[in-house]
Amino acid sequence: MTEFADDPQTFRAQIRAWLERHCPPEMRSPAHGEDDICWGGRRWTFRSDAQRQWLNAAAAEGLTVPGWPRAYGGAGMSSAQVQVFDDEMERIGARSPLESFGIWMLGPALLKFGTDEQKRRYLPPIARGEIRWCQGYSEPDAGSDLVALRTRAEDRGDRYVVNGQKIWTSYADQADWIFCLVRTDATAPKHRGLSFVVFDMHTPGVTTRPIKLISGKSPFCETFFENVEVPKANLIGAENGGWTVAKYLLTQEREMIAGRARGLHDGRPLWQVVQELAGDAKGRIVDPILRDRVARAEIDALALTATIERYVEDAAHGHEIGDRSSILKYCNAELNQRRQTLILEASGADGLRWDFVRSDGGEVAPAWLRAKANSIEGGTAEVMLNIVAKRLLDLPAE
Amino acid sequence: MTEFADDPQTFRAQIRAWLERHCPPEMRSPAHGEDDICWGGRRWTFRSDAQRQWLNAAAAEGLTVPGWPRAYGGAGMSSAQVQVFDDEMERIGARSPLESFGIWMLGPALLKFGTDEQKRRYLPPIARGEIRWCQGYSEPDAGSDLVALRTRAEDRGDRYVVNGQKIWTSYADQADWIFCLVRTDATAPKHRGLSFVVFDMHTPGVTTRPIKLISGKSPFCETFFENVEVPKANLIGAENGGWTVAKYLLTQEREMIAGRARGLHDGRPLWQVVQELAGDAKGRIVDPILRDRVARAEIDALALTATIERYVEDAAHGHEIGDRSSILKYCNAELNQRRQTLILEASGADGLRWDFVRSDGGEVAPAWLRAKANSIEGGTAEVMLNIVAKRLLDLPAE
Amino acid sequence: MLAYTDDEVMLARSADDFLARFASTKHLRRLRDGRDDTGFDRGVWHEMARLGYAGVLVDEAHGGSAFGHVGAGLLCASFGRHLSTSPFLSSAVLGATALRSALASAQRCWLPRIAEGEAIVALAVDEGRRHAPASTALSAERSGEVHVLRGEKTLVVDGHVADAFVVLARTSGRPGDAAGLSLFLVEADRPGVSVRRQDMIDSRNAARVTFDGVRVATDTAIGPVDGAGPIIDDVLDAGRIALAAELVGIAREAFERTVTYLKRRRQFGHAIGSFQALQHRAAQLHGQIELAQSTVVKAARLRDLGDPRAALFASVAKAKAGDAAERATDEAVQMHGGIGMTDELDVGLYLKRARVAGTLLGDRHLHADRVATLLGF
Amino acid sequence: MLAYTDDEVMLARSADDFLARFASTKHLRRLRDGRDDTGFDRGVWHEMARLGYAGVLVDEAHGGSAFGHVGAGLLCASFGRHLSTSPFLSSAVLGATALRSALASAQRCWLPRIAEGEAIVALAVDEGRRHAPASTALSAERSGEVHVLRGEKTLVVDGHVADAFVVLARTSGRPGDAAGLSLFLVEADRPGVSVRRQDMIDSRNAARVTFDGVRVATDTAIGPVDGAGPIIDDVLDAGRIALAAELVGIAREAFERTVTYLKRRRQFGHAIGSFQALQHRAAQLHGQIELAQSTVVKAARLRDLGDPRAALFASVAKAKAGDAAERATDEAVQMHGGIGMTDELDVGLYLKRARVAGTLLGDRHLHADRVATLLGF
Repeated sequence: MTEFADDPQTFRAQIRAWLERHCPPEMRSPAHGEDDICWGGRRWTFRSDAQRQWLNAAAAEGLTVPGWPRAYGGAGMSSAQVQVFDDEMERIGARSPLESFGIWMLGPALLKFGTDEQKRRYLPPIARGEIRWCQGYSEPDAGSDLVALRTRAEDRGDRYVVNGQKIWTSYADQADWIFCLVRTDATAPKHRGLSFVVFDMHTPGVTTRPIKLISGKSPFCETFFENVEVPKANLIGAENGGWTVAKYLLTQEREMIAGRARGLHDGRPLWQVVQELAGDAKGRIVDPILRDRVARAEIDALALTATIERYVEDAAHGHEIGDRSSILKYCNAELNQRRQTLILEASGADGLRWDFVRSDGGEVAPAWLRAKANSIEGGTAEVMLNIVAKRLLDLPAE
Repeated sequence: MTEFADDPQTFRAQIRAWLERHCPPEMRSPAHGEDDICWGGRRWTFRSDAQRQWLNAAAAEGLTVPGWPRAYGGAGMSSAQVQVFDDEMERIGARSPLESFGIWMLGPALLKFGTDEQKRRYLPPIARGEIRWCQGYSEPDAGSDLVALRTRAEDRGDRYVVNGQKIWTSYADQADWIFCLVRTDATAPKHRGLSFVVFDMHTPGVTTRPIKLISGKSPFCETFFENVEVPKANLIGAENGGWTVAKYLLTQEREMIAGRARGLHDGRPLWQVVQELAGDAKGRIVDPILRDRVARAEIDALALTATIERYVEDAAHGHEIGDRSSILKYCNAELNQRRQTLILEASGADGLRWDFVRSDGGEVAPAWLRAKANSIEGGTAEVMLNIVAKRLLDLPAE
Repeated sequence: MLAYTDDEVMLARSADDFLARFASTKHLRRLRDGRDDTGFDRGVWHEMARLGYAGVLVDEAHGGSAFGHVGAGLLCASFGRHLSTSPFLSSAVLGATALRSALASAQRCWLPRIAEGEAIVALAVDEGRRHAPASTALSAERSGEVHVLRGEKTLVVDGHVADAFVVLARTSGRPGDAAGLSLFLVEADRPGVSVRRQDMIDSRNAARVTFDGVRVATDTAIGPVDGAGPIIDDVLDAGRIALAAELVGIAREAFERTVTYLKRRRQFGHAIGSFQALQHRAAQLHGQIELAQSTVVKAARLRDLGDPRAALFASVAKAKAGDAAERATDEAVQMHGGIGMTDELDVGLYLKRARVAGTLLGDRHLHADRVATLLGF
Repeated sequence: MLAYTDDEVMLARSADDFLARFASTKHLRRLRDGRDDTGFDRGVWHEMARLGYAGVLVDEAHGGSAFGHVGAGLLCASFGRHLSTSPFLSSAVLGATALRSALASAQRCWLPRIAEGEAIVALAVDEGRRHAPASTALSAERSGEVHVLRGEKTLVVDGHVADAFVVLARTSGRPGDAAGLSLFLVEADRPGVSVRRQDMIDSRNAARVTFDGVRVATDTAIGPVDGAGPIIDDVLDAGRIALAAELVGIAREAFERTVTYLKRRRQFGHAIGSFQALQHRAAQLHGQIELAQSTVVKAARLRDLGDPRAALFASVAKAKAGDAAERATDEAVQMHGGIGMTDELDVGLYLKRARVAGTLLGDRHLHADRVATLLGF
């Protein structure tokens, strides 16, 4: 593994050189659809040689998770260094070598709440893209209100027996392991009886069923547990202490969704997309009303990006983002919905056809429909506003 | 007094002829400011001979209150006939001969809840513009929440002694009489101890102080009562039954504010005003964004007008407007605020000067500032939405 | 003038009953998932014709029921509520309205068949991404006693099942000129006509229709050659009012289902409909739907009365109803939460149809612009 | 890059303390109600100069404190919070920035006096209702060694107390041309200059200034004659960032007062801040103010770093901050209810200043247009 220098300028040069050598040219363009994303896992089939090379090269240096400790498969970078790494990736338009719920969510939770053994067991396979994770939070009657969770885990000495149903488990049908919230004490009030457990999706009694969305096929599944046996060693954090882990994880998720906006859109500026659809020969968007609305969306996008930058800097100075991630999550969802609506409108009648794709390969109608979920998944817009009102503004409960 | 025909066409012809003969030419243009409105009352000074003639002519026929019974100073018209009368007034751009809180609010309440003696005593002077009324509802700690009213009326046998303070009493400093809500039973819960009383503003113990608004001078006052003696004969409705009268009256007020939009603006279409401020030689509003926003405001104005028309027709068919007036009130306030904001923006830097007036004499900055109150006075926007949610949509209380 | 007559109320009720049984979202799903070639149920359409729906804008002399635009609007509102598919918009509104300006012989030939649901006559107007009749490029060149049509139309509603097209063509001037436009009635089986169905997000019918040197007799022109402008506006406005009515139906149904859900669904120990933030959004939406509905009735009545303000109100209604339907369906998804995103619930079907109906014959931006132009600013 | 340094934090704190004591809304009311001729307190302004505020954009060689645009932004945010009146925007930002492009002799003459608060140099740019530098009609005709200025400027901030004006004039081309513009430094006591104060809704200083054949030496030109375009943009952007910072200060103060009121005021038996509909509106507003603040810091930092994106972000910040301040002050009135409409409360003062500051040097509509142009669409 490369020894990275402390000196920022040398460090940047190292990263630049490393990327130059190891990032295949095919991986230097934004991902357009599911097929361009590498999720890894036991059952993963690489879409191209380049995708495989890129993952292997990055994993060998710990660069799939640059901020994690080297002992657990990361590169041990400081947050300032991670920022430089991200900048340099962005500069050459490099795709992420590996996307995964293990990286975004389980990893940070394990780093904070896991035992050393748990970290050694679960983190490196995540970093190398060997094990693909899914998360089991929501249930049919417990969406925003996780306190209403009903999936129960009965204590059978050295193991739990899990029964219940989860919904919105992304890629449950392709994941190897699941981390989820279960009720270990049915008598405890509200969230006090919840525990955070992990288990293999191949365990007998686990079944999944894909969910079709208004936008078409989706990664989401319903997941059913029928007498699933889970060793107690698979408990993360304390028994009945799952709420603490889950809360931390939800914040991570919001920061992730909000802050890096990964997966929400393809990364091209809105105005370029609209310009191609509705611009004249000189590149001016002909309809002044559409042009104005795009300008306002760009203003808000630049404002949101600057806010993320500011909060991240704050965090580097010791002032955690914390509940402010709810602002980012809320605004980011709203902004992507506006983006997709404007692209749809710029496409006019063409945008109303399922088979219409943009010149750059981007989908229009499905992306517009899919974006409607941005303000629901990972915490609804309403829940985000409640958090801002109650925790940031300290407004009273009724 | 003229005998009006039942036949609609003859009736319309009669009205048209009457207006032709009696409405002075000076009264056939929209009122621009306070000075153009005739409020009547003991202390009234007519602004012009035309104003006096117009009031006298109308009052002689009962046409200041065309829908009231003839016995009480009205013209005894059906609501369909009143509609025709209004149409014909509008056709020639005639100003209302008399505006008053007595007409809009006290009158309807008396017609519904007053004794015959009360009607005979109070209604004709209202119709003739001889007595000017003000209303005392709000108090400093009871704005939207009238249940919190604290002005109390102690029972002293044949009279009450009133102590307390009212706020937002329009023209209290110029009114002759007041109708107001007072608490006659301090022990009864919430609104059950309220009564509706009327009394002369010259009664010893009544004082008023004008309120200056952000838009400048205003008709609003604070009104103070110190041991004001009110004969029990001045009670309207039952003792401790004031809430019923007040609720009816609030609905009247909303319908009035919402439905006829009197006084909210000067009646010129928004687009004409903006066209004069920001149009080119051909009358096109040059800035496409401004033009679009004006168009959307006009669409909503036409939609609101059509809705009022629809509800009024419904009412004529026996389906009362009722709580639907809250929709009208809400939309009307919002629309006038948009109107004034668009006029302000069309005026650019000029609109930011106190001394700037439009070519037609309309004020810009004061009208914009004054409009901010539209969504507060007569029931806040929030209260209107609560009413719609709870009473029209039947959404549950928490 | 805006209240409904007893006859109208009865028409609306019977339509609601009929559509709930024979042309509901359940039927739409069946057509969609079965990838039905026709895109609607011909048996149901014949039954609708028998009830007088297909002849709603056809005079009685030609076998129509002549319910007028208010009647058509009531039917469309019901179509919106149930997401019923049928060739009503294309044939009974657009086709029939256009044909009323055709030669008497053409009227005699086509109007009774439209009213009986035997023939479908579709309007071919758009060519590009935006609804812009003045941009028409499809040319109709005169050659002796015939005109030769060359060009392509898109988003032709029911194009792939039409027996004939009313085609907007340019007979002089250039694309962009408001003048120089003509309408021709072209039978679908004329040599040179080819049709390709389009796969729309609302699972409804639309087609791309190519006219490759199609020769039509000059007497198939509807209205004056080169001067069909006023007729075109009139036909399009009939369609816009119908679409606006459908949009209000969509908005109202999506909204009512949402309000029902708000009362039923519990979260954090309360019915979510008791949360004031949702209450206020619902109340605002209710107001907007009320406003939109008024514009639709007003536009339809004015048109039935021959009032010249009907054109203005057609645009007002199309803009306002499009806006209300967009907001109502967006909020329906959001307020239903995750379940609202699933194909299993009908909410998504309303969302998609609202967007297509909102775009057809001009979206709310185009109609705001037209309102400005018609008012004169 | 967007976080504040310790020095900056200290500057902001000391400004807040100072302004709360000497230039608060109370002082603004005193100036307003006393119809003060100057429109600000000269003693306070001298004290502000002593603290380095007046020289914030003046280099140390000319006696300035050179805090830069981030520092200026922090001060402006404080001015916004307290509604402090002073010639900061006109002289310390616009005047000083313009003079940095003047001849060395002019810089030596004026910059130290600006930094000391001894001289006020105002920018005269607008002529009509809209901020539109390219529309400049005021002419400067060359006549030997002098230029002769003819025309009228409006909304000249601090115009009636200025010792000199930086005047935007047309030296060639026609109103509407972006080229052909020049800047001249004109002393207020030159023959032909006349000034009339304007009565603004924010009770601040602005004046109409007439130049009736004013002769100025050609070496008073700032930057190249006929080609001052880039300098003008640079000067205006400095002012826009300062105004954006003030607007965020206004938005934040109005918002915080509102949140405090929401916690205190009770209605229907509850603190009104417990009503979810108000909570959600407050939360949205808070987010918008956060976003606006980020754009202001970003714009100021980029400018201090000489980054060419500073122009884009000046417009982004002006648009976003104007929007946030408008919403925050509108909501402040609405959420305060009736009392918010009274002159007695400060809310109205914030509302009025927000509108004026939002309009000065281009409103959010103009800057949205500029963002589109700068991004290239």
